Amino acid sequence: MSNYLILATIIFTIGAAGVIIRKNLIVVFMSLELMFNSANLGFVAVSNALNLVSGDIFVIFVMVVAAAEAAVALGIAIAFYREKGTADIDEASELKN
Amino acid sequence: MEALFYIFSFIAIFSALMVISMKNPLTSALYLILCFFAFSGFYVMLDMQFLAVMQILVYAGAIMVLVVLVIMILNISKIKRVETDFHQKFIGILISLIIFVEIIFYIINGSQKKSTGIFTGAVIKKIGNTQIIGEFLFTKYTLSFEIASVLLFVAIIGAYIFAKKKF
Amino acid sequence: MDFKELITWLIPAFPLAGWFLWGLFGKYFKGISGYLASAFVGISFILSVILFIIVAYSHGFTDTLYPWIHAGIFKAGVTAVIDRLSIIMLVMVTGVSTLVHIYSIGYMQGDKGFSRYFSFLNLFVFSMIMLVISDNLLLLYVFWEAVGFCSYILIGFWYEKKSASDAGKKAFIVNRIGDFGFAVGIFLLFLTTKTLNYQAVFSMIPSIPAYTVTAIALLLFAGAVGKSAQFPLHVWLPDAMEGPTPVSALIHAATMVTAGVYMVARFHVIFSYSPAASEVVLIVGTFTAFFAAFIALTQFDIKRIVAYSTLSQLGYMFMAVGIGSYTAGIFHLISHAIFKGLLFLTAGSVMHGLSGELDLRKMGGLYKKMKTTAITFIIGGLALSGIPPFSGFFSKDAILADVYNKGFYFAWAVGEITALMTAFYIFRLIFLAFFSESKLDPKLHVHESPGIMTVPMIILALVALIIGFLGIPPFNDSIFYGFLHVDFQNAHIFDPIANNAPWYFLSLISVLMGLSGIYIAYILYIKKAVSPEKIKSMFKPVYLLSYNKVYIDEIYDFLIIKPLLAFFNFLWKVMDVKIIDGAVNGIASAFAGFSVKARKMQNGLLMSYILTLSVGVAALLFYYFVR
Amino acid sequence: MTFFIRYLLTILIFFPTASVLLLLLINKKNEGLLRNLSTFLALVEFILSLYLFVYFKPDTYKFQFVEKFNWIPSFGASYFLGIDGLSLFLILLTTLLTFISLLSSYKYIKENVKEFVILMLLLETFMIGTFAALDILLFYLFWEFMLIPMYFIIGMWGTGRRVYSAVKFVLYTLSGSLIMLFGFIYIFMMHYNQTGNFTFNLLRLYHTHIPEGLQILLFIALFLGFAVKIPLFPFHTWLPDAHTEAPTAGSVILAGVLLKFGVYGFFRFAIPLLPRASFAVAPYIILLGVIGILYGAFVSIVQKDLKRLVAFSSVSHMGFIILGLFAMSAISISGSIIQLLNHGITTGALFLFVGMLYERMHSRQIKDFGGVAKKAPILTTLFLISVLASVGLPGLNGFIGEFLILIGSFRYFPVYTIVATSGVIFAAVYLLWMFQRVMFHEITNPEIEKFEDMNLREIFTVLPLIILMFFIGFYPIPILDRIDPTVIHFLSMLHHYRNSNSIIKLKTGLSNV
Repeated sequence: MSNYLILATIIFTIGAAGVIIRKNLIVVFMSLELMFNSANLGFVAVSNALNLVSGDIFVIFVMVVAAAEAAVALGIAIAFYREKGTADIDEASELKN
Repeated sequence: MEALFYIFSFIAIFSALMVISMKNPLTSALYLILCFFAFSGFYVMLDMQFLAVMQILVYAGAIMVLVVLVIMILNISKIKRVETDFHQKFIGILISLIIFVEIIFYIINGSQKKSTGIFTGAVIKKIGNTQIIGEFLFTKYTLSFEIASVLLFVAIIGAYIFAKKKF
Repeated sequence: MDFKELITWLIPAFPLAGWFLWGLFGKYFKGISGYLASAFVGISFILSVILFIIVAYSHGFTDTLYPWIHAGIFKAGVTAVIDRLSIIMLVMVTGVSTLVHIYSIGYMQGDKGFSRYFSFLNLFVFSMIMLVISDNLLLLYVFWEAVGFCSYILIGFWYEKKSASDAGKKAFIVNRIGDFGFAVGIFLLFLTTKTLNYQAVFSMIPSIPAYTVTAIALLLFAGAVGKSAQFPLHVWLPDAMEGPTPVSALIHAATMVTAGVYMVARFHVIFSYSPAASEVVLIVGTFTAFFAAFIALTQFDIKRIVAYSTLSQLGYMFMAVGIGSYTAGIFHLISHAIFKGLLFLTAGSVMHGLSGELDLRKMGGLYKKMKTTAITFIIGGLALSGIPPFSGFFSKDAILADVYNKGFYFAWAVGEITALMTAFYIFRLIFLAFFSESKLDPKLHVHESPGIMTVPMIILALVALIIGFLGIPPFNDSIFYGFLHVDFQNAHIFDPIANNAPWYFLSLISVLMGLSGIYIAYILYIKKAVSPEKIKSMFKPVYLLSYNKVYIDEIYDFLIIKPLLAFFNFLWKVMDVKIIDGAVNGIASAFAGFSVKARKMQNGLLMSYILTLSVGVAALLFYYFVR
Repeated sequence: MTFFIRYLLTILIFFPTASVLLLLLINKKNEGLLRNLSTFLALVEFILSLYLFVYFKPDTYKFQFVEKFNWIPSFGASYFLGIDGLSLFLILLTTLLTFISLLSSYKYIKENVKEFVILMLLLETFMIGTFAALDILLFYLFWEFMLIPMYFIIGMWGTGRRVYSAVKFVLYTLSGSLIMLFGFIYIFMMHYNQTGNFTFNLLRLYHTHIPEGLQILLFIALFLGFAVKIPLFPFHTWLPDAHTEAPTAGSVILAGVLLKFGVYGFFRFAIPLLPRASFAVAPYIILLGVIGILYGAFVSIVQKDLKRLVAFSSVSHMGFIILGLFAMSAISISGSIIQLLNHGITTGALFLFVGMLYERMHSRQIKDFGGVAKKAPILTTLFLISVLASVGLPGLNGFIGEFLILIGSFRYFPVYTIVATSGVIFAAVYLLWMFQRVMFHEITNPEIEKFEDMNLREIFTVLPLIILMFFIGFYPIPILDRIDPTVIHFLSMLHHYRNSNSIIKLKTGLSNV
């Protein structure tokens, strides 16, 4: 099991690094998906080791949320691009004012 | 089995790294799809074929298609490149590494729980993982299931409103 | 409720009803309210006389109307005590009040606050009656303050005049200072005896340590000092002359200011168990007697002269109660109430005749124009000077003789000198106002007062003429003494050390002092053998000191009022606004400043948020790890 | 009828809320109807509250009109109401003052009438709820809710720097009460640790055993919440601002009822929950109270603004109440409770009069007045009565309270009591001086010539208060009788702890924390 967990951690870290260092909205979004997936992997692995299925059920819900999130996030991305003409998330500084 | 795990691991890690390091988002997206395939391989190895299928259908099929579509619509490869300064890259990687080390520490130091469930690999294989998940979803987790569907519905409307030309 | 108790409560009930009626429906009564008010007080007077007869032929009693307060162990009821002391006071108060009420009808004729005036005058009579008959210290304190309030409102009756409303306020506040001591005395008394009822308190006094009794007595005496305008709280009384003259006659001569004396006499048990406190009473009384007479020597305002003489006479009364001659003190209180009331009423009549003129330097020769007033004034003056057979002679002499016989020779000497000064200043007033050549404004139409004013004056003059005979045979064998002494048997100390001088000798000295005072005034102001101006310049500093009332008001203003006001302003402007509120607002603005700094962190860049988020995650994980 | 009596408290609490629902239906433009109806409903509420007085049994210390329902059973919160002698009269005061302040606002409030009357009635619900609640959580809920309508009343209908004042008021009280909430929850948790039951029931929390050092810390926490409300000396600076800027009705409610909650909190919560600490810190709190008495009086003397003067006089009067409460003798506590009512009545009346002067002259500066007595004899007379009640003239209500407080406190704190007594002198100074400058003298300001005397509505506004002043002054027995059992019981809960009253205990207690 710990192999799977270490693998999940690696993927998670890569995803996190991507979220932090990339500025392209789409890539940030994809990095987030990576992190989701690593978490899913962790759930499934633990669930398997403990002979449970609740982890697997949870993964399904995560997928649902991810799908919903994808729909909304990409909608936002389109709107954002239309507004700013770029995908650089540093341009999204409305919160400051 | 072991060998298969390592191969898939390599594919997953490699493609993940490529996702975050490719300049062109389209390339990143393709590598991400590869990564998802590797993940579905893991699910198969963990006796969850249903999840593996779902992984490919939902992630690789639906979400990534959507992403690629958006990239195409926006024609992102042509627009101005956005670069991250070194400063931020350095800090990002450092923090990621710290988090990584910490999580690994937990995994190694954590005591493993005794398995308490009844769904061993043999049981799952006997009943079939799809049936087990289905039974759970429609008995114990019915409410969550319904809420999830509402959430999806809301997300559809939301996406439509966001992507509309004029608010 | 049997007959005498019914009467007891009816006596205050009538003035109280009067207060309500004229106060609320004054404008419907118009001019009648004065007559009705007089009638109400008159009924109280008649009832008092009936009660007096009942008590004189039986014995005193107490009666509770209703329980007033009880909280924990503290209980007080609205209870009256009727004994010989209170019934004498009651007859005096209601009698003088009736006359003053009748007089006021003439004096206040046409004033637009006519009903208001009688309303408050009735309230005063009610309060004073209750003060006299109250049976516990709390009730006494209540009406002690209530008469102070009436005094406040009546002094400031003509409220448009700044000086009048100032004087009213001053009276109230100075009285409050005295009452502060009084209140603390009550607290201390309650702490030691657990009760405020007179009889219960008195029965416990002998078992209380002497220093506690002294402390209680001195604190109670502080109240008396305020109310009876003794030095150093005397400053309000001369100013109180801003009020209508009948008010001065009733409140600031006959009744309210004597409440202090009454109170000391009422608490004779407490005072007689504390020689030290009694001596303080004696010293304050003696000093005030002399001091006030000294100021009165050079004043030109007739009401103020009479006011200072009131202070001086109150000083005599305190001398009496200070040495334990309570009957003599009360006797002088009664006779003083009569002749001083008379003097004020006649002074008011002079004012009335001269359209409000008070300055002696603008009078003279009034005798021919207002004979009744002049004669009654002279009777009052003679009584004040202690010339036999007028009442003042008997009462003042009783005091001075007792002072001498109990061995306080210095106080006696001061008293005799004061008697001389008293005779001088009152006859200076009489001569300047009524006899010397006229300095009146010729345009002024001088007229004698109407009958409704002169009749009370004549009645008072007659009473002043005859009441002194209650004091015969002299001193401790008199009718009055025999009647009242019953109430003072619990008094503890101060037996005469030796009867070392025969009464006729002492009386002779007093009479001589009085006559020589009159004679000096006669030389100076009628014969003009010596010009007053010459004497004035001879004793310039002393004259100025007396003329400026020993600068007491100025000293208080400079030493107390001004620094206090500055201090209060400092408290408000610096302490409150700057320091306390400044601290609060400072904390607020510190937060605001911090927030301005903290806002910089919110640069709106999503990347930096994510970065911060991940730092937080790392830190959190680290914390759990360390734990 | 029995049903009515049984649920009387609930009815009283929610009748104003129901009235609000009714008022919501009325058109905003219809201001006359809104005013009349709301005033009428407040009057009905007052009459309902009189039933409390009628059916209150004066010979028992137990809580009466008790209602108890589960509210959040999982952590022991319940809808638990009940009143004793203290809360009975405070509720009566609340309903009376709400009615009066609504009646007084006919002319003063010109805009947003609907919002105003609704907020006032909501405020009434919360105030009565706070007085009736015996469940700490319920109490806290009502306590905080009170701030909301008050904030809007000051902020929307105030004058001058009204928003500043409103925000200051809310922040001040809120920061105090958050610390207080912490204290409550700590006690709640201690009780849980000792008994294993979650309960917010006050009567059961009384039995929580808390070590002395901790008691002192918790007492400080509760103290901050209550002291700000009272307000005790260094925490008072919100009061002059809030009072000065609030509309008349706001000032009346603020002075008449809201300030009472601090004292009520001490009486109901802080002292019985933490008796040892109360005795240990009582001298210090009394010191603050006595400073407040003199300080309030001193600062009042030099005020130039009428309302600010009355506000500072509140600080002075509340000092007396604190002195009486913490002296912990039966007499002084009875006096404090009487004085609580008196302060509501008297200061309420004073604010009403200042409001009337302001309505006529549009100024609160003392120097703008002078000679009003000539033009408005009725106003002068009634104002004088209120001023004298505030001065503590015997025969009026203020005297009874002050005298009982002082004579009761003298036994335990003689020096403080003497100092406090001198405050009575200064009360006379500032109030009479103010009265003289406003009412007497010649008329100098030509605007005074147009001054109108009180109309019938205004007379009816203040008349109940004036009558109460005389009534309490001459015949306080009906009130004292009902307070007495409560006070005796209160002291009997505490009397074991009286001997632990010393400074040394405080020091050792703190070092043991």
